[in-house]
Amino acid sequence: MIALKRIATRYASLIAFILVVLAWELGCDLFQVPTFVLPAPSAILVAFTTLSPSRWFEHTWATLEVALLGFVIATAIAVPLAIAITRSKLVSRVVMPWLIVIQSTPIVAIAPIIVVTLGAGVLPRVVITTLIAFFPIVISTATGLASVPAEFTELSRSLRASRNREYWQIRMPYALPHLFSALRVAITLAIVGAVVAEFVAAERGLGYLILYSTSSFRIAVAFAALVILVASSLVLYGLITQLQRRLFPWSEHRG
Amino acid sequence: MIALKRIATRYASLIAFILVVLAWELGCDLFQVPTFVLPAPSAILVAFTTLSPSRWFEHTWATLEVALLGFVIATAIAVPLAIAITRSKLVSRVVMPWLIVIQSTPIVAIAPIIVVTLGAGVLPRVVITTLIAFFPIVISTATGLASVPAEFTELSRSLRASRNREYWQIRMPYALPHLFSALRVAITLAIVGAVVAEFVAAERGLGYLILYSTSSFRIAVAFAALVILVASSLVLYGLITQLQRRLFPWSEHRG
Amino acid sequence: LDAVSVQLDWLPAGDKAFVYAGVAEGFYRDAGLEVTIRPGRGSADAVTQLAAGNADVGTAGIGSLMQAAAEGGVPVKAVMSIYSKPPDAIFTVEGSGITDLESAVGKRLAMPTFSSSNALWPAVLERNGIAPDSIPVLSTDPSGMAPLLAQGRVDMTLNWVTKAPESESVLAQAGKQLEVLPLSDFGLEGYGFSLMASERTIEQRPEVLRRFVEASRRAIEFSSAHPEQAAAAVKAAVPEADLAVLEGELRNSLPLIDNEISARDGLGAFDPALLSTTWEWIADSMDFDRDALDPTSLVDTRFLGAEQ
Amino acid sequence: MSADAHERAVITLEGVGQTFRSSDGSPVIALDGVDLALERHEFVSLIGPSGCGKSTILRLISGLLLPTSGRLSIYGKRVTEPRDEIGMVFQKATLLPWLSVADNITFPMKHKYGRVTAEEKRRAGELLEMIGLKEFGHKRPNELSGGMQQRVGIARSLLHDPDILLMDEPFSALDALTRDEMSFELLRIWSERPKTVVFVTHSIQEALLLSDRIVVMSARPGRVAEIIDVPLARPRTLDTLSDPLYNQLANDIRRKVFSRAPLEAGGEGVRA
Amino acid sequence: MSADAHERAVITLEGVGQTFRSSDGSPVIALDGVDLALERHEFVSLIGPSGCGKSTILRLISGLLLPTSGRLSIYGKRVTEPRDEIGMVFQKATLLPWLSVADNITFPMKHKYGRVTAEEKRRAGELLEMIGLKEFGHKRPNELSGGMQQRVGIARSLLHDPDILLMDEPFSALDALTRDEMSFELLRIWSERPKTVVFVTHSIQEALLLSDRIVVMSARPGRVAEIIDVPLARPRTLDTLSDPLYNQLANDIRRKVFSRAPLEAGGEGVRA
Ligand SMILES: Nc1ncnc2c1ncn2[C@@H]1O[C@H](COP(=O)(O)OP(=O)(O)OP(=O)(O)O)[C@@H](O)[C@H]1O
Ligand SMILES: Nc1ncnc2c1ncn2[C@@H]1O[C@H](COP(=O)(O)OP(=O)(O)OP(=O)(O)O)[C@@H](O)[C@H]1O
Ligand SMILES: O=[N+]([O-])[O-]
Ligand SMILES: [Mg+2]
Ligand SMILES: [Mg+2]
Repeated sequence: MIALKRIATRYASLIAFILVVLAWELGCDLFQVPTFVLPAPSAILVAFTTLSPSRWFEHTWATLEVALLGFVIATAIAVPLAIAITRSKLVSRVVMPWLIVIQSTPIVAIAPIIVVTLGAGVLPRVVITTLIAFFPIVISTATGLASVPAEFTELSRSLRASRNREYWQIRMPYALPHLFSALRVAITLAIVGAVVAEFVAAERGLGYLILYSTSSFRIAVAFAALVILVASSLVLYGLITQLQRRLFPWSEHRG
Repeated sequence: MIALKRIATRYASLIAFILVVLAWELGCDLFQVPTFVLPAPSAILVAFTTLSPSRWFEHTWATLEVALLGFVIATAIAVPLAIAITRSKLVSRVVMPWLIVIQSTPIVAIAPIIVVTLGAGVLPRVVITTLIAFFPIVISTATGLASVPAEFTELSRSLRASRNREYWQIRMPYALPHLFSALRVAITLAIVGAVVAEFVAAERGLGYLILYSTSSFRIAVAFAALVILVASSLVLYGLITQLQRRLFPWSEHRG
Repeated sequence: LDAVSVQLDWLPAGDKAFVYAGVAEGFYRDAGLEVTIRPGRGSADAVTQLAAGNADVGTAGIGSLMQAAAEGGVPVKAVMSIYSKPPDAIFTVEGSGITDLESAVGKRLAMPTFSSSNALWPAVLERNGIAPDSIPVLSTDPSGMAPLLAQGRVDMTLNWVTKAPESESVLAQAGKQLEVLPLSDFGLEGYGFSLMASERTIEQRPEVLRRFVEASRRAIEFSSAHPEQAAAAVKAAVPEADLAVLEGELRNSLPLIDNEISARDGLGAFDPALLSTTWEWIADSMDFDRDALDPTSLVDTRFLGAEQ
Repeated sequence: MSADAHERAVITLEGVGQTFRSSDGSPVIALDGVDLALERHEFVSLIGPSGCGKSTILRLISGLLLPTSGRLSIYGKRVTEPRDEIGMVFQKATLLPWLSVADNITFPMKHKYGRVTAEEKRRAGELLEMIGLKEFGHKRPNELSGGMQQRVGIARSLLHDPDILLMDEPFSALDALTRDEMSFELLRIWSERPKTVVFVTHSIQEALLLSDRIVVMSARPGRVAEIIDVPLARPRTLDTLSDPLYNQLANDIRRKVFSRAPLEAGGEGVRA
Repeated sequence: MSADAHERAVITLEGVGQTFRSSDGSPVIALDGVDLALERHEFVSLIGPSGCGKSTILRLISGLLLPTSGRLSIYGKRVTEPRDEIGMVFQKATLLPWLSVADNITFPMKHKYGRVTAEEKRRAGELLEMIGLKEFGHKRPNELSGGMQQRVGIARSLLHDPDILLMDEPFSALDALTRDEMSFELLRIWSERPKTVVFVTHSIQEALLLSDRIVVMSARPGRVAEIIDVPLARPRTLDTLSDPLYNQLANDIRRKVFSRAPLEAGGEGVRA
């Protein structure tokens, strides 16, 4: 019994996954859900064969390239920004409102500007992805940086360390759990961002494929693309968790 | 000089705002930026007059209603979920992948399903908003809950308190800065979510207005709607910060 | 009054003015109908909403219905044609030197990422003996197209003639003049914008549907006779709309409704031959087998009334 | 210890060992074969070098940690989790920064039972007075000095009048005078409401003044080196401190403790 | 103090006061008119009741806190921010949980100069040995006992051989033996590389063994009650502990300290 329970725990997510897929398949069958509303898993599986593997790869890579670039740039911008904001009240006062402005601007609303100014290459899509992904990193990291116990910052001050070192050697390590939780949020946002960007301007990519397929009633293909998208998200999310575990084992649970 | 500097610091964000608007106006003038690319602030101001105040209010309230409902529901779901995830490895294993699945599913891709299943009222829009806003709350809160120093959880265990009390009296207060930083992210996401929902299905609201205006190339009206949207975001963001300051003054900077 | 919900294929605009005019002028009320209008997000969306039973009747391009049928079928039928000519057109600026497809070779074209026009484009080129890749194409958000043209970033856009007024106003701001080249000039034929109904409506409320179709026909005739009033009806329901643009859109759509074909067959009719041609264009451009379906099975003209 | 004593025992450790697996993979043997039996309402002190496992023993008794070998039981029942009747003063004060000092003192009731009675609030006020922080009830822990925080921790452990009280160097941050006051207060409370106390200290005099028995531990791996009975009469008062027996005992223990140490010194540390 | 002494002073406090504004709005007067002048390479101890402002004085000297009244200067210069030549042992150990013990010790160099030289690493090894934690260099702070953590904090402050050393109850969590060892080590280091030391302790004996002068403080608001010269010969060794003068001084100071206290006791706390 205990052994069984242990196996159940270890493979819980797999078991849950299988159960959901089964319920989905049976539900579609039982309630005769039409394919144009929700295709059954088997129909989605079949849909994978409608495109050649190399074409799937092409779409997937087009999206992942943008998502990863956007994610990296978002991180590269957000972390220094979070530092600047926690370091200076003035910067925080001036910059924060604009960050909120950017964050609460629906990208699709400014699509014409982006397309007209940045052209049609990979650039506008990366910009859109970056804009969508960066805000949670700024906020979480800033919160982590600001919640360092006073005793650690006093230690730093007593050593007359530069503020840079205070940030990199004390605040940053302390904020790491929060930075990483933000990175996990950001990677999923970057994927969604890349898809949204493809809605605005693209001729390939999973987002393009999804919209194209839905608009031509190939819902099963759209779902197949969605499956790849979601699987990529899960893998990247897992990679970030692994990275944290490897590089900063102490940052998973503090204390 | 010092007095001047103090004033500059206090009104920094206002000054920055005025400078940006001025630069924008002059830039549009100088570079002859056409209105259909980027309308000048003066053009946006004029655009406000194209609709009656009551119509503006109608659109604004339609969006805010959905955003606020979505935000509240997202919070009400996300916080217990974060607790469940930190409390049980099993729950975390089973639930987390699905949260990531939901989070990385581009809403536009499944919008037809949502609208088809939930009809055309306010419900599908609230659901979409909730789906967009809840994930960062789950992740940040879970991270905050998990980073409570061992000495505090030992205190709780030594008192044989129920796990509920451990969560509500120790972990939650400790995680508050992170919960609030997540709420700040979530409110902006809720606004964007409401707009996205209106892109998918709505007859009114600022998002609908933006879509309508951009698709008929009346960018200035779209920007006017955007201004209201962004201002609402800023106000709500500020309200959450104020709430935190009032209710939990110690949670702003720990230690 | 019988309640009828109408699913539009897109946001309120001049080309859909007749529905609003029908409400405002009381054509529907006179037919014993209480009509509610739902703006949509594209023909595919409208067809899906109808199929899912979220609306009783709707407007959409018949190409979408054909595609849906070819992909497995939806319980939706076209009950009345509105456009008997395709709306697709090339928009360019005066003086661009583009007057036909030959002179368009090597010029840059922007097209909306997700539009039914896109698939037709290569087929039109091929029929005119032009290699599809001889014209570089830029897919973009629809709202970016007119600005791109006005800025000279592209030389032409693929569009619907009904959308000309908006593009005109954008080009005017850049001091340019719009030139419209309908694709029908290059051999493109077929039905477009149509009135559709879900099979449930057809089966369960045929009488209501008949009255709706009849009232709609009157509304369309009214709108083509009184474009200003029809546009005003839209404006009354949708304050953010621009009256001049609405009227322009409506006027631009009239030749697609009122033409030699509708004169020949009568407004709303589906001529089986033209229906086949419509399907052949769709099938060729979307890589469907021409024999995959019988296009006449997608229309149900029983509701067109006495005139037919 | 007699079989009789063993029967009366409240807390028994039989061959208790604790090995930590450290982050670098190596095992750290903190305790090795510790045998100990504490009688009901006995006051026992633990002394021993830094790192010998005193805190670990308290954590084991409290049920926060389970021994990796041997058997630990309270009232004859094997300890598998924390128990209700235990009060604990941690080596670190661990006050909750978001609660006022007064709320920190009543926190155990709030946390255990969800509410604080008026009687408990009154008692918290008394304890605040006892620890000399009457005017500090509304302040936050981070506005207190180290010694003040430590005293709050003591008051917190006393509020719910536990049957077993585990105190880990509770007076280490206090000046001599406050330490004396707190010692006598502790003795008063203990005699008014008897409880079994395990008290960790580095001060032989403190251990002598307070305890019935003193457990002397040896350095890593921690073992019980010796158990010393304290034959000083109860109640112990200021007079005890000038009792020749008290001073003699202190010297004896000092000699024992220091004889096992590498450095030969003349007294309890610098306190010759 | 003579004018001469004042000239030689390294650290001078003139009428220094510190008032905290507490979260409930009320002011807490921690220090009030403190006058103090420390000479170059002098070893001075601060003793006084819990909460009298000892830690506050160290924080003021370190430049972490600026006095709300009066004037504090080091080498004649008013203190407005932390200075380079100061080493500090905090009352709480404040080790960085993500660094190993060895890295915590070299952290000041890493933090101040961005790098740790081989020589400093070697010295960290020596200090690890001195504090008796040779095998613990690779472990994390949370795997150490309270006393072990405290010793790491001491080692950390000694690594960069500061000119001024501020130590806040550095030995409070140590057993008598380790305390002795650490005291003599500190004296050795101080005589080899002279420095000005301000040492907070609750132990009169410790203060006597180590210091040139002892500053006795009175309770809130903290003031200097008395400054006592320690005429014991240097170097102080184990023999000092059995010097009759040492015991006599201890008794004298005890009497002075306790005479100002509400509770009359016979010795330094329970240590009669
Ligand atoms: N979580 C842990 N992981 C690894 N080793 C640990 C852990 N906790 C304690 N130890 C080790 O166990 C031993 C005993 O620690 P403990 O805290 O019980 O000592 P102590 O007697 O209380 O010392 P002190 O007087 O310094 O507080 C030490 O060697 C310590 O390094
Ligand atoms: N941040 C602060 N805010 C408000 N009051 C404070 C703060 N820090 C210290 N105090 C007050 O200042 C007084 C002196 O504190 P300090 O820590 O200097 O005492 P101490 O002599 O070091 O005591 P101990 O021996 O207990 O460590 C105390 O009354 C304390 O409550
Ligand atoms: O803000 N975060 O808790 O990540
Ligand atoms: Mg300990
Ligand atoms: Mg102190």
